Amino acid sequence: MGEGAGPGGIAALGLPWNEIMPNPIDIAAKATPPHLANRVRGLSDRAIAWIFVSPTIFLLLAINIFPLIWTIRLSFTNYAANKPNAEVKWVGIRNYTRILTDEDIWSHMTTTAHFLIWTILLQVIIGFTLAWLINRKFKGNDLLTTLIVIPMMLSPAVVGNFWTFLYQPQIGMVNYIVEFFTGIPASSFSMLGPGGLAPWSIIIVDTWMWTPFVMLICLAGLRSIPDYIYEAAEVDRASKWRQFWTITIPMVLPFLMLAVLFRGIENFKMFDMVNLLTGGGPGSETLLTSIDLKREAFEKWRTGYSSAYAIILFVTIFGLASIYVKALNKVKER
Amino acid sequence: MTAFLSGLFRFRRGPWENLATVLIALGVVMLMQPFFLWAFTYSFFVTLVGTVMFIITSHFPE
Amino acid sequence: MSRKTLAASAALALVWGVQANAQANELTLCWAAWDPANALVELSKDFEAQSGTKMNFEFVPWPNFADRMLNELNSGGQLCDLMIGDSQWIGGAAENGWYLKMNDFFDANGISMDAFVPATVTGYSEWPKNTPNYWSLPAFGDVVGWTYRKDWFERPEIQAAFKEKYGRDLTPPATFAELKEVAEFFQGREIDGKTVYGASIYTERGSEGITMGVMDVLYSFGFKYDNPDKPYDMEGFVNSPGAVEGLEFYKSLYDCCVAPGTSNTYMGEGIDAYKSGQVALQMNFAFTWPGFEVDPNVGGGKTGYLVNPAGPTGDHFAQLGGQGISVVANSDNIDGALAYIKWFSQKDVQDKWWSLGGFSALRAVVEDPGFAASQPYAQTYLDSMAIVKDFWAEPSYASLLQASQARFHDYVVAGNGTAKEALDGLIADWTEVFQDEGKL
Amino acid sequence: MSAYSVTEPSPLSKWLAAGLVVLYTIITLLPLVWIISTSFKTGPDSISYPPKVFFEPTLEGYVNLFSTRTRPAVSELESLPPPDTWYDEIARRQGTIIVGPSRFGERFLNSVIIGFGSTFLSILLGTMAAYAFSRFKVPLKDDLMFFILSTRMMPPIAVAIPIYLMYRELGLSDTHLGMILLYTGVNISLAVWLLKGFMDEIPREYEDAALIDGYTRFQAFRKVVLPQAATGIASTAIFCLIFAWNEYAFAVLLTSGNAQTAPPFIPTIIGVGGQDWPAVAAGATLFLLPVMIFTILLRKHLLRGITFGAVRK
Amino acid sequence: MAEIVIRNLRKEFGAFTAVKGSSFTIKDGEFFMLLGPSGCGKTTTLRMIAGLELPTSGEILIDGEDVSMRPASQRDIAMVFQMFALYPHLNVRKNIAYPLVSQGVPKAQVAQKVAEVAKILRIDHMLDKPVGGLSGGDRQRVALGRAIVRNPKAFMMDEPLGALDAEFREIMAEELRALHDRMHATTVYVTHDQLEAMQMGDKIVVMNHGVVEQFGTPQDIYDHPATLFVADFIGSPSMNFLRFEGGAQAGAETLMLGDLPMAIPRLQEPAQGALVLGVRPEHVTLSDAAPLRARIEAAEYLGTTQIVTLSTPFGMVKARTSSALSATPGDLTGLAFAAPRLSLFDATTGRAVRTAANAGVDHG
Repeated sequence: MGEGAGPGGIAALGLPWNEIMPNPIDIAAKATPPHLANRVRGLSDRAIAWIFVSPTIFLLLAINIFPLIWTIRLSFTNYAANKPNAEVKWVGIRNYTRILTDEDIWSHMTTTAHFLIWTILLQVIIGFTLAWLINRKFKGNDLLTTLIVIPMMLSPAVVGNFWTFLYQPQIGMVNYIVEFFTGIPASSFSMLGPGGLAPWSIIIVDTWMWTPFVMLICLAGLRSIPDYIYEAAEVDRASKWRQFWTITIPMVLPFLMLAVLFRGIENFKMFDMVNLLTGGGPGSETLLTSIDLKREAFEKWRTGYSSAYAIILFVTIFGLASIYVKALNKVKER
Repeated sequence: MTAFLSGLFRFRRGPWENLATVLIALGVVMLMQPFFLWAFTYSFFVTLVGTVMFIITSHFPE
Repeated sequence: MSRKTLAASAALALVWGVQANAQANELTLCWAAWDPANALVELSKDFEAQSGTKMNFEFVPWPNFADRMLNELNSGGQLCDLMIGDSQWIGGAAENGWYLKMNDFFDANGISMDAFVPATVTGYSEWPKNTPNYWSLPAFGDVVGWTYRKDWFERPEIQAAFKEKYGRDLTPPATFAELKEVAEFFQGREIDGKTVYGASIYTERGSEGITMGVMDVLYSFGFKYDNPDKPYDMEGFVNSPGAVEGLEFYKSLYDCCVAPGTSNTYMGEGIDAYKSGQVALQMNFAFTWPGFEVDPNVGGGKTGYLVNPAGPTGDHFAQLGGQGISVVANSDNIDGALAYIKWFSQKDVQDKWWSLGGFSALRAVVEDPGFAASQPYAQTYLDSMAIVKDFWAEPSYASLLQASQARFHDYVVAGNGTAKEALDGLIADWTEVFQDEGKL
Repeated sequence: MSAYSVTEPSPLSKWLAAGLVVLYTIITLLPLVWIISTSFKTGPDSISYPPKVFFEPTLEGYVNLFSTRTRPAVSELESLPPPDTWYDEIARRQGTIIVGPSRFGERFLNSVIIGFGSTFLSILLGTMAAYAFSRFKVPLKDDLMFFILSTRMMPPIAVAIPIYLMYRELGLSDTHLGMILLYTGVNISLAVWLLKGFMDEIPREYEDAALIDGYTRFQAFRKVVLPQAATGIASTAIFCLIFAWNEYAFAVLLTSGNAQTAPPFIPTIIGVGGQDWPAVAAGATLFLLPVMIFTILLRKHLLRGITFGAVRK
Repeated sequence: MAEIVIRNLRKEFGAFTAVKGSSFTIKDGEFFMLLGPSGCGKTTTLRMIAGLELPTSGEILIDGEDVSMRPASQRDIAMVFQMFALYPHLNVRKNIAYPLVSQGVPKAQVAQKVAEVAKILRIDHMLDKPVGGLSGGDRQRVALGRAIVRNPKAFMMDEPLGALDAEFREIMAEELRALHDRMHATTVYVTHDQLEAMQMGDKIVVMNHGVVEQFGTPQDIYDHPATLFVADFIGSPSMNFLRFEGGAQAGAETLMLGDLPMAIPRLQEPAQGALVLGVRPEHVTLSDAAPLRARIEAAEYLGTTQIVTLSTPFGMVKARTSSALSATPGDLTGLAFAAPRLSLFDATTGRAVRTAANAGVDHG
């Protein structure tokens, strides 16, 4: 290392060293013989930054962006992947107008909205309540938290499949438990059958799986409120009720927002669990857009059309994601 | 309100971002509401505008 | 037998074996993951021993079978050399060049399609239908039929109760009207301390379940896919008064006589419902039958087998299942694959195939005098195969199937609209598909 | 009363809270318990009507999971010599004979290879990128970070078609490498975000000291930063693994014989005649075990992972 | 405004006893300091007065009313926390208004009160700002505003200046005192900084290890520390201790420090055995003629004064002298003490021996 070349040396000159020299290492390199400089410098920071970042960027370009652009291009054509020899025609925005005026797809969107609203609502209410209870820090809360989050770690596909079994009225568990507690005969209703229960069945499974997620985020939010804030409110003569509504809730709100957006995005593209649980039935009562899209793309092979469909979903999710990142940064600032 | 407007005219990030956020949210609601087909039809356009606006305006100065 | 086998293997080694060895001495066979596939693995050990070819198997579970395999074929993948693909795929496979056309190979090796049960040849091998263009060798014959609880039917107290109620003896139903009567009779009945139900029928939404079930009934009620004289002309055929009646019948059967919650039933759920003693009657493909014979609960003579009942006008059809075995055009071991097919087409191999639980379509096997007695279900299988019809096998069959899945499920299970509306809607959907395809 | 303070809930409310949470835990674990108990049932017990709560446990499900069996005719079965292993005996009891191993082991191994492979790659690339984002001036840093995270939100189906076509061209379809790259592409965003958070918390002074001591940037990264970020790396790895372990949509579309993972396989285990629920349950149980162990190990880091590192500990 | 009486207050956290039976009285309108090193129990005492912790035993009376077991919200006190404890999601106005709104005060009145308080604290221009971006001093003012807006019976302040940097601390200390002088609100103030306590407090309680060591005015405590701990803790540099063996009867006015006679305030009780003579540095004069010999070890220049460190047969002694006086290390000199200002401690108990000087001082 060259004499007086480190930050201390520059500071001794009375100069703001970072202004004139971006990096002490560069200085070190300049002040030392070349062979030594190489040892110290290795590569310039800029080069290292590029070497470190570029594989990630490259991978993302290859796996995410390039296919996305391809999808956008296909969405303006009538391409069908199962007919490699057919002529590919440019159809302008016809695919988009066809989708956006299709009443069936509109009703699938409504189905999706129903699923979204209820799962989010239930997960937020149950998740927050659980977090609030666990935050009482009773003995063993750590163990219980760990147990509660297990459903979240399971494979949605395996879960969806197994729940069809649990929902079976004659041989499944759910109906018998209901019978045990309410006396309603197990065989008198069917969670996945007609009669309007099926949309609730998928909501129940999703809530079962993902409430722990919302709970964890709420717990993070609750734990981010320092004790002294509550002490201050106590001294300020706020009742417990008022403390809850004017302190706990507003301060957890950014975290809740995060949970809501993330679950919204995830459930908007929900595919595996519902596909294996109901396949969209009965009728089209649980046909979420992502299942519809998968069928258009990989069963009917209307590639161009389904690309447009995918882009519509993607833009929606991307929009939500940008709000999400904004919220995330806000939470980060806390 | 006036601060919001002047923020818009001076290309400040905050109000523009909020506007974009509102557009995105509006687009999502339009996409999924069960009442008007026309709203469903134009939802994509609204979301797209909101999203593009968000990307652009996040580069405005604070 | 062993001498024959030796001779055959020597011949094979001479004709293809050498070449196959020179290329890749391996073959991959793709099929659905189910009972018969396990039997085929067993059977193929003989082929491996004779030809020295190593057999690999790729079995995809039924719910993903079409997805996965059509994906593979579409993408020009080289995973499969041999494909036992669903009968519906033939159209697409032929038109998109996925399968190797077999006519020349059959001619060269003296394999005659007349040697196979005619329905299976039409169903599994021909495209366009009813023309001598063969894309596969019938491999596994299958058909929708019914099983019933013979042990329950034979109980005196149940027989008495039935006679009292309907004024006739409790016999296995021969018409759909009788079937519904029997199903209604059992619905909610207490047997051995358990409430049991009438029938298990196909209602699955996700893949092809409810279409298979509805079609199985509709054919016998006078449903036709299109005008025999004018292809793709569906008005008045798909929604003929008979078809409407048939669909209404299916819904009434669903409403009156199935176990609660069986709103998403296909092969597996049907098996579960039947084996667990929930239902007296069960609609299912014949491939499930060997399983019932050895089941601790319903095996050992407790189960009877029924040909699909006849319709009100005496029309009598059943929905075809099953598959032919084809050679994937993209395979890098076509010769090896053809060798396998040649081996598979032999009488003694087919005999063994049947004995292992594979439903042979070779007439020499099924028309053998001893065949009917070889298994309790053998005669039923044989009778059923004589009356089969199949769903569209068009290249766009998936779109057609999805439309029928949605329409049927929406009417039968979700209870929306009327049968006429459902069938009218189906014509509209199908017309759109054919228009997109340029066939209308 | 002696330990009273405003922020300390009263014992009564603690008991009440504990009671409610225990109740929820029991309810939420019931389906899980049912799955595990089903894996120890026999086929008929698993679909018994009405369902059985008490049953005689058997390893049938596990034997069926790991074997392929055929069912010979009863006469042939009776002519066979008695079974010589315990699993043969279990198979024989069901009227079947084992003809070979099943594909489950293979699929499980695929899950392990692909899961751990993509996790390793995600961490490798993620640490590097996170370090660069944390320490250097990268042009358009915020945009890149946003871009990286937004890719995570992408619905798989939006890119599935081109990826499918692309993989077909490149021969990556149904290969381990293809799946590893794909999952890495999805996971890397989480890895970068999480790891950047961890690295931001490591004081720069350590590295500066190392640089002054004559280390190169790269050495400083390897010998100073990496060891300090170890817990962060561990928790990130676990989150990446859980995703790759459970992923279904891409696995269904892009894999079959060679590189298929367990999630698309387990739901469709078909026994001899119908869905073999005990085997499915056994598969689900075995598949769940690693994740359950990890859940217990990583419980301290759960919060960071699910908020993309926004929450500090 | 109110008088606060503490009687035998005790607080245990499990096996650890944080406060061991304190008693003192805070008079109405007093600016009262709780002083001591960290962990001495002063904050716990304050939190018990505020109602944030409940005592294990003992009594707290506010305005004659026993409130020991009531929660904070029923005590009508206000508190300023060390970290200010502002509500981060509310702006300045809402933070200040919070206690009023909590009590259901009508809106118009809230607005008026907030404006009033903001004016007093000179934060009226930033009422609509979020609290997140404020400087430490402004946060402190907001916290104060929130405390005074309600006219509580008493203020609790838990090291309110602790989070500020040195410069701000000075300014805020003056402001706080000025505010108190105007409002005359009973204030209990916790600090570990003895200068702050001396500068601001009307009365000081010095605590150590959960025990009240001394209770009195700043002057009393400085001049006549009741214990060795207080003597050492208060003052900078702290009091010099000359340790010796000896004894004297009640009424004695001199004491033998070794073989040197030393004038002291008249003893009111006998002292015997190991004793400590305490003398503040400013009461030490360097005089070549004095009999107590010492050698100059070091001199620390402080502007107008200097601190001279000397070694004596009884240990090191620091003297605060005029910096005009030259002090060369190594020189020998003599030391004289201002007799009326001397303290005498019993080295074994640590307590001050009662003399004419400290007779009026409460010994805790």
